[in-house]
Formats: sequence, C-alpha cells, structure tokens
Amino acid sequence: MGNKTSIRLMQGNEACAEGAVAAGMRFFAGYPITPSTEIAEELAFILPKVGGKFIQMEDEIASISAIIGASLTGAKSMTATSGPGFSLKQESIGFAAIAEVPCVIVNVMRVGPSTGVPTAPSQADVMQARWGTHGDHPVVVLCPTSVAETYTLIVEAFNISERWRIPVIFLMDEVIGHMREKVAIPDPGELNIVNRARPRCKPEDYLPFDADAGDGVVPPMADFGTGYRYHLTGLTHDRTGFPTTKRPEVDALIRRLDSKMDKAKQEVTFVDEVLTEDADIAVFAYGITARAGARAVRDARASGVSAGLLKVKTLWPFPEEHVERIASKVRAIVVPEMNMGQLVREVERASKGKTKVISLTRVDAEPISPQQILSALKEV
Amino acid sequence: MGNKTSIRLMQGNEACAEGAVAAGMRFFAGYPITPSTEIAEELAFILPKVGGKFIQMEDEIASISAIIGASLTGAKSMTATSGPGFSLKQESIGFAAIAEVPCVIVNVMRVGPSTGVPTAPSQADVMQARWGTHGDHPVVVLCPTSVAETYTLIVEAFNISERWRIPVIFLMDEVIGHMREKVAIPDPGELNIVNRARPRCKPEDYLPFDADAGDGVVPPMADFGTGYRYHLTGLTHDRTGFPTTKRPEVDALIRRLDSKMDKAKQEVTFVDEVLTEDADIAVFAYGITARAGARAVRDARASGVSAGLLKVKTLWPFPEEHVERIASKVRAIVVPEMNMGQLVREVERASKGKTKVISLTRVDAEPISPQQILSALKEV
Amino acid sequence: MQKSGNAGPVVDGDSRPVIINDRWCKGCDICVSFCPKNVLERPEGGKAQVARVEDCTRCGICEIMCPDLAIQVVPAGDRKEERSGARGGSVHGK
Amino acid sequence: MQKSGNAGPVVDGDSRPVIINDRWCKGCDICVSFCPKNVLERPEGGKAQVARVEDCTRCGICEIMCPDLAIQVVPAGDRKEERSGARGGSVHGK
Amino acid sequence: MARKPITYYLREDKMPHIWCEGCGHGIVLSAVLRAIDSLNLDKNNVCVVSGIGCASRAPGYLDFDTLHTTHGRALAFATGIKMMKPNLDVIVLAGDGDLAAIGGNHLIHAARRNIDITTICFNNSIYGMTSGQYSPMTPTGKMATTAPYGHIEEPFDLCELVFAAGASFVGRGTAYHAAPLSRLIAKAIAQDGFAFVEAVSQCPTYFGRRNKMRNALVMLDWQKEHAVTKKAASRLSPDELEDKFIIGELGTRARPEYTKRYESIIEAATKETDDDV
Amino acid sequence: MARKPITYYLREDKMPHIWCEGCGHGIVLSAVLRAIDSLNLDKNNVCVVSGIGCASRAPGYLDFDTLHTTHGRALAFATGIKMMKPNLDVIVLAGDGDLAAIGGNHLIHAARRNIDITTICFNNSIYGMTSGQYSPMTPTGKMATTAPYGHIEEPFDLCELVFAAGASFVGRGTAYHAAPLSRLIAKAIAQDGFAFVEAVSQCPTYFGRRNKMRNALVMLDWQKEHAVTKKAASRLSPDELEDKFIIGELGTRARPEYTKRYESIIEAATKETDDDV
Amino acid sequence: MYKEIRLSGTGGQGLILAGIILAEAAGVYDGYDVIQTQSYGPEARGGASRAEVIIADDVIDFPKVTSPDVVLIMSQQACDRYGQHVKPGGIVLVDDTNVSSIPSLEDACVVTLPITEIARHDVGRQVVANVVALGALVGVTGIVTPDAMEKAISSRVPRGTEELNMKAFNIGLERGREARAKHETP
Amino acid sequence: MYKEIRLSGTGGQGLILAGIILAEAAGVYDGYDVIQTQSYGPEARGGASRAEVIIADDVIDFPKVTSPDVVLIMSQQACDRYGQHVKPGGIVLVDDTNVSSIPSLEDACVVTLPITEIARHDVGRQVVANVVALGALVGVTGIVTPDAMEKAISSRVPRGTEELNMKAFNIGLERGREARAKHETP
Ligand SMILES: Cc1ncc(C[n+]2csc(CCOP(=O)(O)OP(=O)(O)O)c2C)c(N)n1
Ligand SMILES: Cc1ncc(C[n+]2csc(CCOP(=O)(O)OP(=O)(O)O)c2C)c(N)n1
Ligand code: SF4
Ligand code: SF4
Ligand code: SF4
Ligand code: SF4
Ligand code: SF4
Ligand code: SF4
Ligand SMILES: [Mg+2]
Ligand SMILES: [Mg+2]
Repeated sequence: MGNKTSIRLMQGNEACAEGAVAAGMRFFAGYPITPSTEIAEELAFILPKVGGKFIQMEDEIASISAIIGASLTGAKSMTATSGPGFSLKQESIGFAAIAEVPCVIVNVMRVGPSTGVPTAPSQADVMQARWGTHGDHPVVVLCPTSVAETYTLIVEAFNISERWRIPVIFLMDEVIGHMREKVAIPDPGELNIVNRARPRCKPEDYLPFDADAGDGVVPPMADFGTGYRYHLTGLTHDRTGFPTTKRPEVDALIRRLDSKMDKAKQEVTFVDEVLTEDADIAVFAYGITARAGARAVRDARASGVSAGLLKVKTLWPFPEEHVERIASKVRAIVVPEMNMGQLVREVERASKGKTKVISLTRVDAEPISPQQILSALKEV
Repeated sequence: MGNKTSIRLMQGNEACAEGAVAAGMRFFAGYPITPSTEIAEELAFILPKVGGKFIQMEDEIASISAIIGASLTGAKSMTATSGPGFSLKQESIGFAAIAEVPCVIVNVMRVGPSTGVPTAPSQADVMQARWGTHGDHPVVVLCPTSVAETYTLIVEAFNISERWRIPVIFLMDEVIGHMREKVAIPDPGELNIVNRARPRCKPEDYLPFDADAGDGVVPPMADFGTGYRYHLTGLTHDRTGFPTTKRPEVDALIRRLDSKMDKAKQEVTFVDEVLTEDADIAVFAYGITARAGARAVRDARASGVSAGLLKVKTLWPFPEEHVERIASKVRAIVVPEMNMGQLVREVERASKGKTKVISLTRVDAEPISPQQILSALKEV
Repeated sequence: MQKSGNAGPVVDGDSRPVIINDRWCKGCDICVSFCPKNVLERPEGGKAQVARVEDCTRCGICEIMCPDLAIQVVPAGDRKEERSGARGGSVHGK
Repeated sequence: MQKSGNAGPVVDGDSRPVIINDRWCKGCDICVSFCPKNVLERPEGGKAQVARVEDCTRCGICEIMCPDLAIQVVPAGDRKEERSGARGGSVHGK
Repeated sequence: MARKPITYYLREDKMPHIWCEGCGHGIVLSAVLRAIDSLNLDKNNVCVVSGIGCASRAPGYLDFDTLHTTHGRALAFATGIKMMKPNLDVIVLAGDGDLAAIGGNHLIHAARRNIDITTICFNNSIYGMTSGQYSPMTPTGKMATTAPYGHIEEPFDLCELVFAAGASFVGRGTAYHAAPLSRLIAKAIAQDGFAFVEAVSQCPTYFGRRNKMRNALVMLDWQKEHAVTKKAASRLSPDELEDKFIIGELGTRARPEYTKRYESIIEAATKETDDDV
Repeated sequence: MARKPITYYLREDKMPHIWCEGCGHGIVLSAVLRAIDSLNLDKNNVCVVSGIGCASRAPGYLDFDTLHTTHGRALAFATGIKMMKPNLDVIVLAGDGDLAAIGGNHLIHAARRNIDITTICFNNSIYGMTSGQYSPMTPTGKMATTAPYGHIEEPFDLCELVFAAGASFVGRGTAYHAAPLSRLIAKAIAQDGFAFVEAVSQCPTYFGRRNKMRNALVMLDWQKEHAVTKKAASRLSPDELEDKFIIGELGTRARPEYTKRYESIIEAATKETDDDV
Repeated sequence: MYKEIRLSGTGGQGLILAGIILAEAAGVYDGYDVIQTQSYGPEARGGASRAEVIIADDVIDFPKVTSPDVVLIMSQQACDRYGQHVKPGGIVLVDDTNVSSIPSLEDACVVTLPITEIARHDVGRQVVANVVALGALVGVTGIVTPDAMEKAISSRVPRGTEELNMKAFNIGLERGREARAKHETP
Repeated sequence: MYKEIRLSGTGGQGLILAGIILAEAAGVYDGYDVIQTQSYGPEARGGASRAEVIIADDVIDFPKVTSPDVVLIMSQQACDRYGQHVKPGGIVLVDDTNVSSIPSLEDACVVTLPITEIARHDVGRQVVANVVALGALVGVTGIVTPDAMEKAISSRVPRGTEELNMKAFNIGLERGREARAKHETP
C-alpha cells in the first residue's frame, strides 16, 4: 500500500497477504510461526485499513477455529502457518470440510518433522495437506511457483473455497514465501472474484445442506445473523443440518463431500505444460522446484535433450489425467521434490507402469538445484 | 485379571490394554474419546496393579506429550484415541519421530471427518496414520483383524517401537475395538518381548544420536535420570543431539530416519496370504474388512471362483512386494475399504498397471459385508 | 426448516394453569417432588400428570425445574402482574 | 559428549578476583554499568575488561548480572565465609 | 415464567432432547432461555455456540443461529463470529470437560481479551457424553470410570480462575437454584465484556450412580445442601465451609471490551491511510 | 557467588549461547543455576524441560538431562517424566508465549494437579524467537509487529492465574533483581508441589527497540522503576501502583502433591489384587 | 453349528451383560468359537439396546448378525424393531411383562414368558430379569450347557450377587424348559 | 544481462533493506526482471547477514545466486565467508572500515572503500552506511541507473530520512565512480 505504481517488488508472503485482501478476505486469525509470520504481520497492518480485522490467537487451533466462525458471518477468512501449526490445525480443517465452511489455510512449508529447521525450505507437507485430518474429506491444495503467481493464485484459492464451500490449502515453500519479485498488481476490476452462493429462499424454507437448492453439489450458505437461524455441526447431518446416523444419509453426505474433488477438478486444476508436446522426457514439479525444473529443461534442450515440464500448481486433486497422458508418450518422468519422495507416489500411480518414474529428493534444507535435475535428465 | 483360565472372552479394546501391559507398557496417558475410551478405563484399573501409572490429561496433545516424556525415563508408554484426538496428536507424533522416542499411539477409528459418527466404524484414517504430521518422518502402522490378534499385535507394536525407536501407530476399527472374542492369553514367558537398546558406554562417551554405536540405524538410548545427561530436541540435530542446520547433517538425519521404514520393513511386515497360491483374483483387506474378505473368499471358492486373500496387518510400510507379486499373477485385486478408497491408491501404485485394481468403498457407518465383496469377486 | 412463530402462548390462560408435554416428559419426578402444593403426580413408569389442578398457585416452580422443558405454567389474568409475582416467589419454598 | 567435571573453580582465589570469558562476552555493558566500584570497562565495540582490579570488592554483582554467564567472581580466602558475605551484599547497591 | 413461552425459543421438532431422565442440563438450558427472554433479545440476533459433549448438544434445540463445533474450541469459533459481527449476542454453552479440560486455554484467553461473549459452563463434574470419566471439575475422592480407586486430583475453582484471567463477570449457580441461576445468566449476558457462569448441573447417569446418588432428586438435594451464598458463607466457620461452594455473582469489573477496542485500531489505520493521500 | 562456579552446570562447549547482546534470558538462567547450586542438587538428578522460543533454548546449555520439546507442551512432557521418575527434580524453563499463549492450558492443569514441577517463565512480554509479535504478556498500548497500531489486549497477571489454578507456590522476580530472583527460584524448587516463578526479562532486540527502550540497560532500569515488593506496594496509593508490578513470593499453600497422591492409588490397586488371591 | 443370537430390549435391562455371559459360556466354557457385539450410539443412552452373539463350531469370520436364529425381546420398542427379523425356523423369546403386542410369525417359533415378572416375584429382584432371560433362553434352545452358564455368570456378575443370579438363572432355565416342552408336545 | 549480486555483512547493517532497494530499482524502475533473497536462520540474529539480488533482461527461473558477479563485503566475518566466492571477472567491493584482511583475488577486481567511515564522517550518520554502499556499488558497476535508485530509496527508507539517504547515496555514488575510474585507468 502507499506505492502508487501497479508494478511492485513484493515478498511472497506479502503477495499472499495482499492477494488475499484483493480477493475480498476480511478476517485473518493466526499465530506467529517462521516462515509464515510476515503474512500475519502484513495483515495486522493492512486489514484494518480496509475495515477488516486481524487477531493473533492463543494458538493455531484457536486461529483456524476463529476463521471458521468468522466465515459463518459471511466474511472471507484466512489463517497462515507452517508445519507444526499446520499439524495442529488438522482437526478443525476436518470441521470446515464436513460443515462446508469456506476458508483458506496457508502453510509456508519449512523443514520437518517437528521443529526441524524453522528457517529453511522444504516441500514435505504435500501429503499431509491432503491426508492430514481424520476421515474422508475433500480439500483443494494449491501451490504457487513465483511471487506474482502467489498473488493471483491466492485469489483463486478464495474463489474455489467460496464456490465449492471447501477449505483450500495454500502451500508455499519458504523460498517463495521469503523471496522478492516483481508483481504486476491487477486492477481490482480485472480480478475475477467469486463469492459464495447465498440462499434466495425465505428463512423458513431454508435447508442449509440441501445441495439440490444449489448446483446439486454445493448448498447455498446463509450468513449468521441474517435471520436464517440454522444449525451447523461437525457430526454427520442431513439436509436440514441436524445430526443423523441413518445409513443412507451418512453415505450421501460423505459421498457428496468427496464428489467435490471430482466435480471441481477441471475448474481447480492449474497445470502449465512447458515444451511437453515433443518432449520425450518430462519433469513434474511444483513450487520453487518448478523454477529449478524450468531452468533445467531449458538447459537440457540447449544440450539436445528434448525435455518438457509439467509445472503443477494444483497438487490436489492430483492432476492424474495430465500425468497419464504425458506418461504414455515420454521415456521417463523426473519428479524432483524437496522431500523424501511424496507426490512421486501419485505420479507412479497415475502413470500405471507406462513410463519410468524417477524420484529426485533433497532434504538438506536447501532447494533442489537446476543442475541436479539436469543431470537426471541427461542420465535417463 | 482375576480370571484364572488362560482362555478369556475379551473386548478388542480390553485386549489392546492387556496386551500392552503384557508387552511391558507401564505408562499410559490419554483423554477419553469414543470408541477408544475402554482402553483408558481398563488401564486406569490394571496399570496401578502392576506398579504402572495411568493419567488422564487435559487433552490429547498433553497425552502424547506426556507419554513421550515418560518414555524418556525408560518406561514403555502408550496413548489411545480416535479420529479427532488423533488429528490433535499429529504434531507431537512428529516429535517422537525426529527425537526417536519409542511410543505406541492407538487410534480406534470412527466415522469422520470431524465429529462424524462417533460410535460407528470406519477405516478412513489409514492415510492420515502415514502422512498426518508435517515433514518427512518414519512411522509404522499396524492394524489387527481380530481380538486375539489385537493382543499379540500390540505386543509387536511395542517391540517394533522399542527396536527401531519409532512411534508405532496401532489402528483399530470400532468393530474390532468393541466386539468380544475368545483370546488365548499367552503365558508371560511365551511372549517375545523386545526392549530398547541402552548405551553400554560410559556417560562421558555417550553420543545419543550416533547410530554407529548401535546397528547403524538406531542409536542406543539412555534413560533420563541415569547419569547420561544428554539433550533431546525436535530441531534437526547432529550425533551429539544438539541442533544443527548444516546441510550434510540435516540430510543425514532425515535420511537415516526415513531409512527405518526400509530397514525395518521385513521385520515389521505382517501379511497373511490365504489361498493365494492358485488364486486368479485376490482380495486385499485389513481390519474388520479382512474378516468380511475371508468369508467372501471362502464363499467364492465354494461357488467356483478361485479367490485368495491378502490379509494385511502392516499397513505402513506398505507391503508393496506382496502386492506386486500378486498383481503379476491375478486378473484383479479387489480392495474393500470402509472409506472412499485410501489404501487402494497404494495398491494401484504397487501393481504398476499389471492387474486390474477394483476399489470397493463403504462410508455409511456400517462395515463392508461379505456379500458386497463376493459380488465384486463374481463380477470381475 | 421449521422456525417457531412469533406468537405468544397458544393456550388459554385461565382453564389449564399447568400444561405438561407428554411427548417430552421423561418421568424424572422432579416436578412432582418440587411442587409446593402437591399438584402433580406420576404413575410408576409413566409421565407426570396434573392431579390436583385446583391447588395450583401457578408459582412456576415445576416449569423452571423440569429438565425436559416439558411444562408450561400459564399465567392467569393480567399476565404482567402475575409474572412478576411468580418471579418473586422463591423456588426454595419447598 | 563433553561433560563438566566435578572439580571446583580452577582459578586461584587470590590473584584475579574477576575473570571475564572473552569468548562468551557480547559486550552489553551491563557489568560495566552495574559494578558499584567502577572496576570494569569496555572499549567501544569490544569486550568487557577488568580495568581497576584493586577496587574490586568481589561483591559478585557483575557475575550475577552478566547475561552471557561470562563473568566469574572468585571468592577470596576462606571461600565459605566469603560467599555468605557476598550473598549478603545487596545487588541494588548501585 | 417467561414473557414468551419457552417453546418460542425451541426448535420444537427436534425435541424431546437426548438428555437422560433427570439430567440437570435441561434445567440449566431452561434457565438460559428465561434469561434471554427476560432481556428481550431478538432471536435473529442471538448466536449460540457449543463444543462437544452432552451439554454441547444444547444449541441444536434452540431457534437461533447455532453452531456445534469441535471439542473444546467453542470459544475460539465464537471469537471469530463476534469479531466480524460484534452486534450479535454470542453465547457459548458447553460442559465442564469441554470448557475446562481441552478448552481451558481458550477460556482464559477469551477472558483476558474481555471479548463480549457469555459463557455458560454446564458443570456436572464428569464427562457425560463419553460415559463417566473424571473431568477437571470432579471432586477429590469421587469415583469415575478412569478413577476406579477414587479421584486424586483437586478440581478448579473455575470462577476464580476465569476472573483471575481477566473476565468482566463471573458467577456460579446450580440447577437446584434455577430461578436465581436464570437471573445470574441474564446479568452475564447484559455485561459488556467476557462473562462466565458456572452452572452446577447433575449427571445422574454417570456421576450419580457411581457415587451413591441414585437419581436426580438426590443430586438436586446435594446441590441444595452444599451451595451457599456469599452472605451465608460469611456466617459459616471454615470447618462448616469445608465442603460447601459459593453461589451468586462472584466478580464484576469494568474493563474495555475487545471488539470495541478494535475499533480504535481501524480508526488509527484508516486515518493513516487518509494521511497518505 | 555460587558454591560451584556457574560453569559447573554449563555445557561449556555449547557456549556462547545464541541470545542477543543484553538479553535478559541469560540473567534469569544464571539465577536458575545459582538456585540449583544453593540447593545442592545432584546434576544427575535434575531434568530440565522447555518448549520452543528463545527462552526455551536454555536447556541446551545445561549439563543435566535436558529436553527441548514442541511449542507450548513442555509441562505435558515434564508431567510424563515426573510421573515415572518422581525422584527427579524436574524444572521447566520457557517463555511467556510458550507457557501462557499456546501452553496456557497445560500450565493451569499442571498447577491444578499440583505436580511437583518447578516452572520458570522467562517473561519478556514478546515473542522473541519469531521476531517480535505480541504475547499474552505484552502490555496494552505497546508496539509489536502484529500490533502496528499499539496493542489493545491486556496481559495476564500470570501469578494470580496460576495460583487460582491451584499451584502450591507462585512468585515474581526480575532480571534486574537477580539475587532475590535466584532465592525465589530456590524456594520454588524446594517447594513440594507445583511452583511457578515469573521472571521478568528483557528483549532489547524486539521489544526494546520497537518500544523506545534502546538497549538492555534502559530496560533493566525500567524493571527497577516498575517492580515493587509487596511491602513497598502496601505503602503506595492506587494511583502510584497503577503502572507497577509486584515482586517477591506471592502465594504459597500446602496441598498434597500429585505423584505422592498417586502412590495411594497403587496401594489401593495392589491391595485389591492381594485380596483376590 | 453356527447360531446367531440377538438380545434386545431397553438400556438399563442389562442385556449387554447378558450377551457377554452367554458368549463367555459358549466360548470359554463350552469351547465354541464365539463373537459378541452390541449396539452403540444414541440408543445406548436410554433408548433401545441390543447385544448379539454368534456361536459356532468353526472359526467365525464375520462378526455381524444378519439373520438370527434366536431373538430375545424384552421391550415393546425392541419388539417393533427386531420382532420380525428372525431366521425361518428360528426362535423368538418374548418377555410379555413388557411387550403387549406379541409378533405372530409364520415361520418361527414364538415363546412368551413373563420374564420381568418372574424376576420380580419368583426371584425377588427385578434387576436380575436379564439372567432370568438367559436361563429361559438356554432352557428353550439348549444352545449352551447350563454348567457353562453357571460358570460364566459367577465370573461376570458383581461380587456378592452370585447366589441371587444363580437362582435367577435356574428359575429361568426351568421355565424355559417347561415352555419348550409345551411347544414340543403341541 | 544476467547479474548476480551478493551483499554481505553483519546483522544490523541494513543489508536486507539495501538488497530490497537495489532490487526495486532494477525491477520496478529500470524494468528488469529481478529476484531478491536473503539469509534466514540463526545468523539473522546478530551474526552474518546476507542479501542477494539477481537482475536480468529475461525471465529469471531459479532464484538462488550460485556464482555472483558483484559482491559487497561489509564485515570481516562476511569477508571470510564470502570473500572468495565471485565469478571470474567479477567485482568485489569491500568496506575497509570493517575489514582488515582484504582478499586478493586473481580473477576478479577488488575495490576497497571506507564505506562506514564515509557514512560516519562525510554523511554524518553511520546508520546510512548501507545506502552509501549502494551508491558505491552503483558507481562501480553501473548495474542500475542512479535515477531508479533514487526512486527506490525514497520509497523504501523511513519517512523523514529521505534527504539523509539521498545524500548518502550520492556521496557513495561519487566515490564509487571515482574508484572505477581509478581502476579503469591503471
Ligand atoms: C478432540 C476430542 N477429544 C475427545 C472427544 C470425546 N469427547 C466427547 S464429549 C467429551 C467430554 C464431555 O464432557 P463435558 O464437556 O463435561 O460435557 P458433558 O457430556 O458432561 O455434558 C469428550 C472427551 C472429542 N469428541 N473430541
Ligand atoms: C506449534 C508452533 N507454533 C508456533 C511456533 C513458532 N514459535 C516459535 S517460538 C514462538 C514464541 C516464542 O515466544 P516466547 O515463548 O515468549 O519465547 P521468547 O522467544 O520470547 O523467549 C513461536 C510462536 C512453533 N515453533 N510451533
Ligand atoms: S419434571 Fe418434567 S420430565 Fe420430569 S416428570 Fe415432571 S414433566 Fe416429566
Ligand atoms: S405452578 Fe407451582 S403449584 Fe402449580 S403445579 Fe407447578 S409447582 Fe405446583
Ligand atoms: S555483562 Fe557480560 S556480556 Fe555484558 S559486557 Fe559484561 S561480561 Fe560482557
Ligand atoms: S565483583 Fe563487584 S566490585 Fe568486583 S568487578 Fe564485579 S561488580 Fe565490580
Ligand atoms: S449422560 Fe449425564 S450429562 Fe449426559 S445426558 Fe445423561 S445425565 Fe445428562
Ligand atoms: S530476540 Fe529477544 S528474547 Fe530472543 S535472544 Fe534476542 S533479546 Fe533475547
Ligand atoms: Mg461434564
Ligand atoms: Mg517471550
């Protein structure tokens, strides 16, 4: 703020905060943790300027709980954390999933497990982002590869969350979170902003979990305090929102929730294919690793290797169609990750034995280098 | 206790509690939650009889933290919970993983996400058991299929935990937890009990995280209060136990921890193959679902279908060799699960496109029936 | 979803001072035991019943003590006056 | 792992009343400012130094106030007696 | 008796409630509703939030915006609601386990912030929903499924704790003293700032039976015998007070309320922006 | 001066510590060690546990069995240790954020159980490790990175809170008053039961600079000016007391200690078993 | 043998304990394989209550009762819910103290006995109705040996109540045998 | 163009801010693509401090500096650590107020200037040494335009210190240019 030009040098965490505000986010509750803290600090400063509110809660569980509460009043809400805090938030993420409360949870990944290396980058929470809470549940996980993309992708995170009444996990790595790049700030009018569907019926006709009143998957959602007087619970519930343990109703609820992952898939899948048309070897990469991948692919081409890149920004739902299609035409897919090999498992699954899948791992608290990927590409 | 015969009718949760005590467990900290509560209740009663201690903590996070603390004094320790509590324990499970503190975490699965159906069975935490905490980390996950097996398998859980200095997750489903079956209680002398390796060196020579002083993977572990005066942290640490962020040391730690999953694999993999030699269609099942699978396989054979069963008791490390071997000789693998299809993803991955993998799901808070599996077997 | 209307009590203030909702009563005996005028009764295993209407002072104790929200004491006459009177009455009178 | 031995202070009680560990001192000036006898000094950007040994009363204030545990005040003569004296000395004497 | 019949505030189609015969939670709930009625609150403007437990099932029966959250976190959810709609009357209803065990931290922090949420703790000294384990409010020596040899911990004095944490209002009542309880709750709701009422309730099913109190009547009687007002207490000897607990308004203080204080931040922030221009 | 030089208790090869120039945590740590020394504790019998934060780095420098846990959970880990080795002297050292924010629940419950753990809160009124966000102990009006317009919450009175929760001993000291602080800590360790000392410390790097206190000396001076003993306080008018805080021993009570109480359970349980035979 | 038994009534009637005793008798003392399960859920508090036992010679794979051979019914609510679910040729034992509308089944044998009444008057304590019911059930079906039942009862009932329960069991057994005899000689 | 610049010194010298200003000048005002990164970790508190900037015409893929073209060194510790890491033909700018043992490099050009001294005496405030260094760096390398630097400085320094910083920058620029001239005309 304060800078009048629309091209700005921003830190990844700053872009995350400002992009969220641009998306309409007006409530943030958080608890400090490296390397995500700048998001909270920035929002403590800018939210009240736009009439929004910031609160630092007593812990991460309270933070996610507060944003779910705030979201129920109609406010777009967000929290941000890193590994240890993300682990603590898992129970309430499940609540948001079953009660279908839109909210965005940012996790700026650092080296784990436990306290690990708080200041160093990692990509070791990508499986946790999908499977961290108990029970079957839907969740969308996005992961930007640059500061500019952080700004626009966090807007998409809110759009998806509102559109599908689903918690969206926004995974960044410490490198993206802390580095500064140029961001061309879109004009507010330019941004596509999605807001949750609200009921158009009279309060007495409102069935808060009747998906048929919406698009068949997502029921319209009333704001607390507007006379709809409805009930929300983390128990399995029927269309009225009240608890049920009747088999068909439980089944219908869990399956409808799960179906969001499928139904939303196309709309929420952001994958850039770079030089993949004629590639005979592909790199599958995300986050900062995709940047190393891009350089490696360029360098590989320069030295005569026809490499291509799947730059994956939607980690979940996993873009298996992309992978399967590529798998059937390349000799190998190289999957560099700053972990012991997590999403490579999905790549293996999706490729169904059609190609060789090569896992490149790095867990020494430094990002994977273009050279590491390049040598793998040359070796295949 | 009190009953003199060695054949007893026991509830699954009771078998879990008594098996743990038979394994040498002497400290339990927990927080009540359906359907695991009987484990705590039983232990509140029997632990003090053998000089052990029970404490009900203020929440699940405190419970797992307390058992890690107790384990450091040399006591075999355990906590038990269900989905919501298991989600809360994730951060500290990561601590146990990186600090290599033996402990057993029981999760009696119920329907989720969130509060879900607290009293009904599910198997929807199997991915969470592996991926629930942030960062790369090792963990072994066992899952019994009967009450009698609960008693013996929980002993193995402690053995593995002590042998590998690793948190072991003991997953039960509500059906196993609450049903009663006959258990032939082994004589104390009959049980194979493993205790952690303790240092044999003098305190001044002790390097608490020097795996070379052990078997190259697992360093010997001193009890607090015995004069070794060492330091333990959740930060990445070197062989002395003190924090390090040096690349090679971070790398060595994370990779050594991860290698436990591989190194231990054979020793910790419990898979029963039932009628698989000549099978041309296989069922892959665990927990109560394996019981339905056994009946379905028997019925299928009776009606001329050559079915076999992989009765899987070690969910993680995933028994991929078993699956790959079976995959290359059957027409299909049917994977019934009381969730939206979780471990089937691993079956798909491990079968590398060599066979058809069929996911059977059930999420209406009732166990999968033999009939459901049988029809799938007949349909293939 | 069912929403309660904004109407006041639907019952006639004079005829039945105490109304017990049979469907909600779980038969705990609290009203029977707390009624200072011994107005109420409960058959073994059954629901509470108004046995001696004429003794009822509409003191309201049974209503506020019913754990199942199953009792409604209807104020007689001018409801406002009556209410404050009832409120003033001690619940510890028993 | 390095373990501290069980030996007492390794320094000679009489010759140097105040020992400053140069490697640990971060130069915060607290000792300089709190010494009631103005014994200590710190060059700009440097570590604390004992400048006027002869004025030191071994009161111990500098030791207990050093945030870097870098100072050791060595009791003179009969250590026990000295210590209790030192303990008795007020840290607020400044 | 309330101005409006209690059914006015109920989702009648959800009744009868799930609570056991004689459970004190129903009496407390009824007191809450009479308090709301006495303050003439607008139904559309009341939001009731709970955690998990028998007590926490209360909101499901109430015709307001109602939220049944995760175990122990009701106050954190409620904080988000209150922050973004400060005009709502936000009330938290939950059990002693929910608020004082797993939720203890949120309780003291909400009190410290002095956010205008009214919290009613349904204290039955036990975990009812999970069938009778000890809670942080179980008295020493009592039996519980996880205290088969008698409980060795001492319970919190919750009102003292919450007041020490910073609450604007704390008080204690019992199901037996239902009418004063209702007045106490009304005061708590009316208070601007964090207000806390410990409502001593009875769980005949899991606390009573295991502790030689065979039904609700016996337990109500116990409440009658053991609760004393501050005034009555001042006339008792320490020995006589030994097994008594004090009821009534136990602490009130005037402190700025959190969401109102937040307005000053918005003012400062927007002023700064204006200055920028 | 200690009987043994302070280095006797240090892992000298890990020094110098990571704390900033002038950080009060070092002064408090030194006071802790002098307290331990004054009690003549056996090094092999002391176990120091911490959470996460600058303060929580303390155990790494101490030549005992030491445990650096997760953020906020030190007391829960310590409880497990103390339960299984009741003879160990278990001491928790952690920051105000660790103990009073995320760890607040474990703090009040450890106090309630009255388990014999001594807890020293290094209170610098800020999150030092994460670079200066407000903590539950940040005074109203102060600046923090997450309170860029001035802090609007009020801090806990931690001693009052912990005593209300049930602790056997609570007291407060400051880095400035290092000698009495050390004596206070010695008393806390000697107390049988849960003992809590709030040690007011300074963070020149993140609290001082942002709040117009340019270095440690200025901050120590602030402590000197604002801390008063109970006795001194009794002579001050409420107005004069307004911005003061009280130091010294603030509460002591005799209550049965938890692990000792547990012995009675073991007795009852084994007796029952004997009866069975 | 492969027998499925369902015991149903309301919470507080002690049917879970009855199920455990039956299972223990069959499994531990008569040497069968056995599985006992029970209903959890909101019903567990006050409403309907249900315990199930499967008894077999051979290993029991799947623990759920699908079509019971024997059904005990101790309340009207349980009757409405479970009264019709019985295997053709099975036995339904109804406590007509609590059940007024007895199901009439084409393909099963319905035995009525005033079980609670018997407990109250013949044994002297209504609380032991569950054990009277067990006696009756064994008397009618012969599914386990009385000897095994007696051992199981004495190991599972609260200390000091062994005699009372033994009396309850034996009276129930007697009445059950009589009823069977009546049914067998029409 | 693809230039990697490393600014190194100790915490408190304002090198992160310097990196941000340099990156903003290059990226926002001179229109290059730019990435700025910095060291986190224990060093961030007191010890060594490091900021890095990559400036390029084309899109920058990977943000890590591997072999810097320009290295600024403001402390002895930084010198020991980073003094040898520079691209052949690169430039090392050393603040010899704080660095006593200047590295001698075969393949790079080492420029020494008493940067902190200049800040203290010529500008009048030691705190602006970072901006003096920026001026000198731009003077020596010409990597961005002075105009862009001035805009970036005034947008990033604390309000009220713009003039002081501008002075610092210009004095640094001047001294840097002189030094370059000296190097170019041997
Ligand atoms: C995270 C989590 N832990 C544990 C539980 C299990 N649980 C449900 S309610 C409850 C305690 C209820 O006690 P209280 O809050 O006192 O309410 P009451 O039932 O006594 O009214 C517990 C432990 C849960 N649902 N979630
Ligand atoms: C679960 C979790 N949340 C947040 C953090 C980040 N974190 C580390 S230390 C700290 C606060 C430190 O403050 P305090 O306890 O007061 O110690 P100080 O650094 O001030 O001594 C925080 C929030 C963490 N490590 N883990
Ligand atoms: S108090 Fe209510 S529930 Fe109890 S008997 Fe009377 S009407 Fe029925
Ligand atoms: S209103 Fe009073 S007198 Fe009438 S029935 Fe109720 S308690 Fe009895
Ligand atoms: S107090 Fe300690 S750290 Fe500070 S200047 Fe003196 S010796 Fe150095
Ligand atoms: S011991 Fe006392 S007099 Fe001597 S240097 Fe230290 S503070 Fe000064
Ligand atoms: S279990 Fe206890 S608290 Fe729960 S409804 Fe029953 S009586 Fe009430
Ligand atoms: S940041 Fe603050 S608390 Fe942390 S070491 Fe530095 S001065 Fe101490
Ligand atoms: Mg309770
Ligand atoms: Mg702090």
